[in-house]
Amino acid sequence: MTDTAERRAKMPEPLHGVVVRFAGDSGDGMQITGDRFTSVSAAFGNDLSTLPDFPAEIRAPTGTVNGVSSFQVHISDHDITTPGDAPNVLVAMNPAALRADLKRLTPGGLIILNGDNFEERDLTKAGYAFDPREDGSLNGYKVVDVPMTRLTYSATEPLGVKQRDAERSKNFFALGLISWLYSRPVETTMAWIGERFAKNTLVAESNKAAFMAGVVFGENTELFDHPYSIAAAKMAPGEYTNITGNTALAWGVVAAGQLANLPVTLGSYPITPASDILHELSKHKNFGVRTFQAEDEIAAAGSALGAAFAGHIGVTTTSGPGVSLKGETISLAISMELPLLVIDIQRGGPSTGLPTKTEAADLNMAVYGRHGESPLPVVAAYSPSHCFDAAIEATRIAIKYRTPVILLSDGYLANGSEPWRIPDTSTLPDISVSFATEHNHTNDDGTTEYWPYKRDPETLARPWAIPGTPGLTHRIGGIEKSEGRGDIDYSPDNHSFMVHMRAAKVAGIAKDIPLVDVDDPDGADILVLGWGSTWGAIREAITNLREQGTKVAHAHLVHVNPWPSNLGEVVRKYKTVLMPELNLGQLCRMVRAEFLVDAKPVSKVAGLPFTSAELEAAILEAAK
Amino acid sequence: MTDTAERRAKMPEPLHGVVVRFAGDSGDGMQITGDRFTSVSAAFGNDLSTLPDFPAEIRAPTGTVNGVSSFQVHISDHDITTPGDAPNVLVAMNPAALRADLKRLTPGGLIILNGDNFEERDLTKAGYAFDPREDGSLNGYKVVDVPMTRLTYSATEPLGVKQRDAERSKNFFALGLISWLYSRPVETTMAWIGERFAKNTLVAESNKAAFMAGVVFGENTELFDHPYSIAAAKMAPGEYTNITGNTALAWGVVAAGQLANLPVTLGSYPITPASDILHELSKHKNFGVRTFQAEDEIAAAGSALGAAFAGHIGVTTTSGPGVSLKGETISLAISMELPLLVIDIQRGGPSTGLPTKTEAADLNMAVYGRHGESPLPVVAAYSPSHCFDAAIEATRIAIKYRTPVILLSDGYLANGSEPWRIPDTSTLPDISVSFATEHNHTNDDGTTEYWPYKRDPETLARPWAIPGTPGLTHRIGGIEKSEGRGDIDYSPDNHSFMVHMRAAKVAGIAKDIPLVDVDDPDGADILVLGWGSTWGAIREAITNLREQGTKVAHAHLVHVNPWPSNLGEVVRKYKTVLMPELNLGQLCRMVRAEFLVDAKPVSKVAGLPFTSAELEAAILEAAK
Amino acid sequence: MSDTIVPLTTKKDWTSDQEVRWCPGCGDYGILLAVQMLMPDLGVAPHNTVFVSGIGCSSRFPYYMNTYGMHSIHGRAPAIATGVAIARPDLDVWVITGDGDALSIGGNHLIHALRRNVNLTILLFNNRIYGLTKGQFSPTSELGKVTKSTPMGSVDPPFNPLAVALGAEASFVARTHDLDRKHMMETFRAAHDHKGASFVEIYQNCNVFNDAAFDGVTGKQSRPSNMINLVHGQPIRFGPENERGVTMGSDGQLRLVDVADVGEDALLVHDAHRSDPSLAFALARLSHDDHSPTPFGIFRSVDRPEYASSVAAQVVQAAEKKGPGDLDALLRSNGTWFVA
Amino acid sequence: MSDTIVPLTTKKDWTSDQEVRWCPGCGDYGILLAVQMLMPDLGVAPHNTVFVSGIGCSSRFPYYMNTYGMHSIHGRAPAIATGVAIARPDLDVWVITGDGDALSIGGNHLIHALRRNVNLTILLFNNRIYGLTKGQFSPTSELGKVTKSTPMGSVDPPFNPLAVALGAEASFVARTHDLDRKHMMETFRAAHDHKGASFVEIYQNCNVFNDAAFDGVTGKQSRPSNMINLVHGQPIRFGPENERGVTMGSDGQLRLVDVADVGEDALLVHDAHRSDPSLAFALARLSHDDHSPTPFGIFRSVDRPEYASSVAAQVVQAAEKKGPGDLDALLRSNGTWFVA
Ligand SMILES: Cc1ncc(C[n+]2csc(CCOP(=O)(O)OP(=O)(O)O)c2C)c(N)n1
Ligand SMILES: Cc1ncc(C[n+]2csc(CCOP(=O)(O)OP(=O)(O)O)c2C)c(N)n1
Ligand code: SF4
Ligand code: SF4
Ligand SMILES: [Mg+2]
Ligand SMILES: [Mg+2]
Repeated sequence: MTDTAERRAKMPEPLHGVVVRFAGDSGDGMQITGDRFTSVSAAFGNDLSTLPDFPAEIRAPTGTVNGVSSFQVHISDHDITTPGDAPNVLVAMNPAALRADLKRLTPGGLIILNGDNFEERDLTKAGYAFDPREDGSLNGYKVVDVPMTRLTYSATEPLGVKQRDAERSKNFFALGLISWLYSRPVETTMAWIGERFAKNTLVAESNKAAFMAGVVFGENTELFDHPYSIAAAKMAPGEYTNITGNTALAWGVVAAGQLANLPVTLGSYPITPASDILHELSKHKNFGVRTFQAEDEIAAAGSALGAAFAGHIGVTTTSGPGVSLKGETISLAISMELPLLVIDIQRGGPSTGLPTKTEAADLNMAVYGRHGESPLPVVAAYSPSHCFDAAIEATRIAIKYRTPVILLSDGYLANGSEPWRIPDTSTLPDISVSFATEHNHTNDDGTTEYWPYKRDPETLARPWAIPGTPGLTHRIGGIEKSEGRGDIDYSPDNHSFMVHMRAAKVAGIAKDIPLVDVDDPDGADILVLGWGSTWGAIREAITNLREQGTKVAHAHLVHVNPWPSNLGEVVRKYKTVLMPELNLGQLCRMVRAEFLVDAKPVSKVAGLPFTSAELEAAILEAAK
Repeated sequence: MTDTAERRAKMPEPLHGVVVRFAGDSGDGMQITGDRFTSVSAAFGNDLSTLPDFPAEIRAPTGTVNGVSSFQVHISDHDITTPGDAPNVLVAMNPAALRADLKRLTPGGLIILNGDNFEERDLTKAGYAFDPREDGSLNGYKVVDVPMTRLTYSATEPLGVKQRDAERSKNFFALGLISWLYSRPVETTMAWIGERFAKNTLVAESNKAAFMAGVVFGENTELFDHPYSIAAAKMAPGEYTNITGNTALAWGVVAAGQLANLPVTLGSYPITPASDILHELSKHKNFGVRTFQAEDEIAAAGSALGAAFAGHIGVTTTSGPGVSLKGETISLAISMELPLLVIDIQRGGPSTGLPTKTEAADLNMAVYGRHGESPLPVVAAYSPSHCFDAAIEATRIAIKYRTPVILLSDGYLANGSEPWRIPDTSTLPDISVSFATEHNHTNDDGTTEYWPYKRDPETLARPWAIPGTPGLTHRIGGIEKSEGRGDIDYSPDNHSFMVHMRAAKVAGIAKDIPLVDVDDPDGADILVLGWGSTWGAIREAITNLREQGTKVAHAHLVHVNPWPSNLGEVVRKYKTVLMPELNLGQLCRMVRAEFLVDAKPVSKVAGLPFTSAELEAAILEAAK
Repeated sequence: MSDTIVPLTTKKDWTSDQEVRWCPGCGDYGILLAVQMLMPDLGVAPHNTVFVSGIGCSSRFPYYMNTYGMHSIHGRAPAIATGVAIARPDLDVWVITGDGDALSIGGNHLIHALRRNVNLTILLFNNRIYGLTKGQFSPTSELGKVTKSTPMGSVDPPFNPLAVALGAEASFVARTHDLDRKHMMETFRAAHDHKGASFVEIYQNCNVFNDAAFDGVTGKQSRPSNMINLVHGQPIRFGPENERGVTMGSDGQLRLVDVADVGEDALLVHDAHRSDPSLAFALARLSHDDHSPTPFGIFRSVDRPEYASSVAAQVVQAAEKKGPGDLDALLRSNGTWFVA
Repeated sequence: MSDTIVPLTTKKDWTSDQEVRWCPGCGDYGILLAVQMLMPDLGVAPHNTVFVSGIGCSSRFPYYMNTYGMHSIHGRAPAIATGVAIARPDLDVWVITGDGDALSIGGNHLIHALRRNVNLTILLFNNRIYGLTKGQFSPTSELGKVTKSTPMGSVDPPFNPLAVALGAEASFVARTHDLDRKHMMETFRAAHDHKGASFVEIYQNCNVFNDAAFDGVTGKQSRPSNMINLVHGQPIRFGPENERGVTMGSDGQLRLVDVADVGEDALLVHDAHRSDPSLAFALARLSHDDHSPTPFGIFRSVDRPEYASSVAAQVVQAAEKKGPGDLDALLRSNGTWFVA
């Protein structure tokens, strides 16, 4: 494979990594541009992490700050776990993009603008009284002002492309320029453009021309005295794909069906940021997956529960507001002791809150948000690719213990992506369970019966007898029922027994999950105890701090209820326990209550993930 | 006032108190019998506490154990707070009643049964293979077998009452007998019967005849060698009424409207055991109370919230399953910062659970049961009559702080009754608030505006500007909004500010509630920290223990979120903190998390309130 | 999963061991009996039958049937049953619900199940009251009704359940009542045999909280004059001597007439199979009170695609087009690269 | 509480300071303009007007009106607005909702608000798609529609919103579309003036996710032949030369005819005020697709008791009967005794 940069006199300067943010109008194709830069870097062998940043759900007028759509990608020659705290490079296709994202840029960072979009009109739309290029607001940054639109016109004109069509190619010019700047292989992208726009050759040609124009512009202008290169990262050998959390989660559900050897029925009502899971799963009917877009969240959960009663893996996907509506149905599933996988892609709350922004404040609801004593297991994914494993684990628990399980992800994991080493599917766990096929109780007179609440002494799970099985007809419901026979039973002792039994069943799952392991190479006094999407920022912060010689330990919970049985031991071992959460300290309160240790919350509720810098500061502060 | 007993040679033997349980078929009129015995005892000046025990919601065949309806009343010559752990007297109108309630009776207790209902047929219906009167199962009890039916026939026959009608008078025979046995005034009951059945004189006469027959039977038979008397209790002087929790709660809501000088709009969907509040409030439209029976709980909460936006006190009443459904609407109220009173009459859960049985396991849901960071105040009533004050206090907080408030009661308080000294209404708090009437913000250019989220620096509450007010038009909603102007605002800093602001507003209410006071006359090491309906049993247990010389302190929380500001200080003062709850230790976890004290739960989840004996045992155990 | 040999069953095979717990005299007993007597004739097996109910007196029904059953939560039965049907089109799924369960809290799930035409047999026990919660008005209670929650009389005008169903695209709509076992059995059989969602309103007497609610129509003396029996393809006639009938005017208004006045040919001929639901709707609106001529029987029964089978068909079709799911291929479907 | 002097207002008085944020070309702009232009003519004041919406693109509407407004939660606007109306019958309450908001998650609240006849003016923006969540099918999307959630085509048959409303006892039902401001304003005015719940379906174009959904009816070339304008008391005619009409057969079936064939007198005369909703229902079912003759205008407008005023009336009546509430008396109403 040849590389444009190599052919050049100007040798690229090697970097360990760079964070590039593509920003433009919703219509400017920034997501596809970022995606492409990501893929080519992935294929090239860099480690990477991405974070798309959409405007809020409603469309905003073009050219305005509210209409800005961005895509941030962090590529590196070593192991990374976040899309980067602050971009080193900002590609701004218009003044609004500059205005929206400038504050994020690292001091002295590089700004590449499309100068053709800085007309009076554009500036006013963006809310600029003066041209930021002239009024000194860009002082302290390296600014490269490129007439991208005009250069795209001239590059595509020979092909007979009309200017207004050419407009749509200018993002490829930007991609070309950045590809040159970071010495990305050109051919793969050219080939990709060909396939992607195969349906319309003129568009394909136009995009290719714009892309090459960008590359050539980089080569020839003196604006940059040389390109850069980021070597491939040392990653475990294997086949990789770049995956977002929602895709990984959907695939995990498909995989769970295969591994359990059961059909999947998804009941879902669309809601940001969970809708994509419904979209993805609806593409995989050939796996026996049925997707049902219900009339509301209650019906979504209800239909999934009905499917579970009928012998399917019942799944329902939603976000916070939806879980608030499903509580009564989940409580029914707890009482009937049927499997139900409830997936909550958390977003900013309360109420409608910040639909497109991330938060992790649904934990309290997941653990406590139903009437009566309604215990259920809660599993949390910690990275985009981990959503795949988390979906399988949550399903395993649900069908083995005949219980609803809440799986927590969030907007950051849902839309963020990272390279994922594709697992050897033969190594994935067998999570199959068996249905009841015959009577499980013998009366004194020797006659036999099916008792729907006669439990497995090991798991305390009740049998799962599905309709269609001769001889096992039975009735279940939400009224308290007698242990064993499962008949309606209001008696005090039985209710007390059942309440404790349901609690014991869920608590007992702790025996069936791995111990939490602590990363503590050099015997620290401080433990950072995390859960969910804070993992990436915690990893990065800890790596940085250790390089600076700070001792700090890290443990991360995938099972947030029940906990690994060694958690108490772990937290008691440390002088200081810090718990970063994208909420006001929800898990922290649970840990304090259980172990009476003075765990300290580190909270962020700004609709954004933690930056590693924020966590480093918090840890150093605590280390004082 | 003359008294039958006094006229008799046999002088009544004075007792300090007695617990009588009237048990019979749903159709036997046990509730009215118990009610009447209660009223006459109340009027007589005893302290008392009652507990009706209905069959589960669905009707059961007559004569079966499932069809038994009971009414337990505890009357005493001193201050009491529970209906009594175990009855001293069981009036059983049929074998099913005997079978259902025998186990509750104190050893050596008195059983009065209607022998006419112990035919073969009746016994089988009740599930007795043999006649319990003969097979020795009643050994150890004092059994008085009375042919009540036949005696009622002969008493009413002269009036020309048909036997099948006379059937319906036999509960009055039982009432007469018990009235004699405990020297209750006869005239008042005779008079009451006259009024109560004024519409149908024959029925009235028949009941009177049956009642007198019971009295006379007591006087003349040698079955009892003498009657008993329970002197009036020393109660604070004043005018008293006997009140159930649900009535007190409904009246409290009416009072709150008067004290706030605002109309009340109740949006409710019927559900046991909360329906009676809807029924009661629907009778008081002349107080400007509007009652709306909505299509479901979500609409019930929504309509109440709409009414609040329009300037009414918005109230919604329900039980656990209903609160599980209202979560999303409550979260909207939190975001819009509008007053909303959510009343949860707790029952056994999860799911449909035990609709007619009591439990207090909705606390977690009340505090944590919504998506996102959704803090709200929670108030809990501790006795039937306290429901009146609790409703006023919950309303005060809701309208002053512009927040939804959850008021917790339970099935035990709802249907239980006690004497209530009617308050001098002029001493009730003024809880009125004022609506915004003019612009509250001045811009730099001197122009003024109305800012819906510009807060009162004291309470942090936002202004309440109601439709119809000229110049104050504004829009609010569930999306995050900017402090001050209240415009949609997704920005990180504003969201973070608002999340903390909403939390601070609720936490700040602690400044506006009384400190929790501790009843600790003799410097105990053990603190019993309670909330809700456990109060009565705790009081009784503590009184008994102190009489036996055990030192124990008691504190009881009315405000379960936020807590009185001295709670930490209080719990840290004691070596042992015991927390009795009708759940698995929900408040206990919160206290442990907040103060890191090793508070110990005392749990009961049997659909029944604590008995004082259970608590005495738990306290003594802890005292070891 | 389900065996295909259909055993010959008797009523006993369909009766569970649970003691029936409705008030003595409740109309629910008659309905239960009708269903238990009908089942053996349907050529289905108890273990391939599922009864799903919500909450209410009527919703206790599944406990008494010796089939698979779920006594779920208030109003949600149609949604839960939809999940059962989607997962297992091979099963016979029945929904038992009340006027509050189906039309108050459950209204949304009901209309959507009907719109989708999910293969459910829905029996609505309409007693025009909330029975289980001891007597509040329901969405089918008459205006002005005095109940525990409406001491001054209800200000809520009632729904017409059949009109709601027809407005929601129901493909099978019928009405029967708890006093006529034969008519119930015929109606339930037709509802069961219909492929798609079948909606049956059953006038059911709650003798404790709303006694005699339907006497004006189904009572002994009212029946002859006030019950109109709809028969597909037959002119609509009723009355003690069958002397009265129904006509449709060119102004689009149905009228009750004396056959003698207009002649047999002028009468409206019932057409239950018409794709346009308007005629069925008009018939459903014929009576506006509890004591005027009211149609019974099958108002509408038309074929349209059944939902669960359409869902299943796409699963098959997808497998045919893409081949059975291949997990390894799926995980590689977004492009991959190798690290050596 | 609200002052009675109605200020003369202009469009400006009804326009808030918020930047309107719909996609360029969205049909919502035209509807907003129609409402803002109409309000000054209604003789009401902005501060006595409340707009309540759910969630969806359409539900952003209240932010743009300079009135009291609530952008509530998905599907619940009719319930919340009912509370506003019950508390304050003096206010003008509007509900803004979408096809998903009103007919999917909010279906139950909608039909109950219509049944009760609460004084709400309900505008349903029907774009036959979920706009805000970026393009899933809705309960009004056509069968077989390919969307993000239905790659193989939807198997859900759609609701007919007017049929749903009529099945739910709606007293005012109308249809208009986003391209005809004059017609929208007339329709909204009639809806506003109607005392009770008024339901207006607005064909609204979502040019981003479901562009041209209604072209077959409201498009320039289709209009003449496919838009039927309903006028109370007038024979129903349509077509480029008004040459076509509608008749009702004695079999209870509406038919599209050439006036020449049947003669003017045979035509069905529109009667919007008829208490029986059957005719309006039949007209609502006239077209079953997006490219055949479809009626617009007011299908039904009948007087029946308005809910909030009935509630208010009982409050007044109770006060008259029992006298104004006396708390001291209430606390003594269950019998009392004295302890000295
Ligand atoms: C979520 C929820 N809300 C309310 C209730 C209380 N509830 C149980 S049944 C019922 C209504 C019963 O009426 P209907 O559906 O007509 O059945 P019926 O008893 O008349 O047969 C109500 C309000 C409940 N169990 N769950
Ligand atoms: C409880 C809840 N469920 C789901 C959503 C996500 N959601 C927002 S709007 C919407 C549907 C929008 O469609 P429609 O009502 O037709 O309005 P439109 O955007 O088309 O105008 C959905 C599913 C939500 N905000 N809240
Ligand atoms: S309350 Fe009414 S409906 Fe319920 S069981 Fe009794 S009679 Fe039947
Ligand atoms: S998505 Fe559709 S409905 Fe929503 S604003 Fe854009 S064009 Fe309008
Ligand atoms: Mg009913
Ligand atoms: Mg829409």
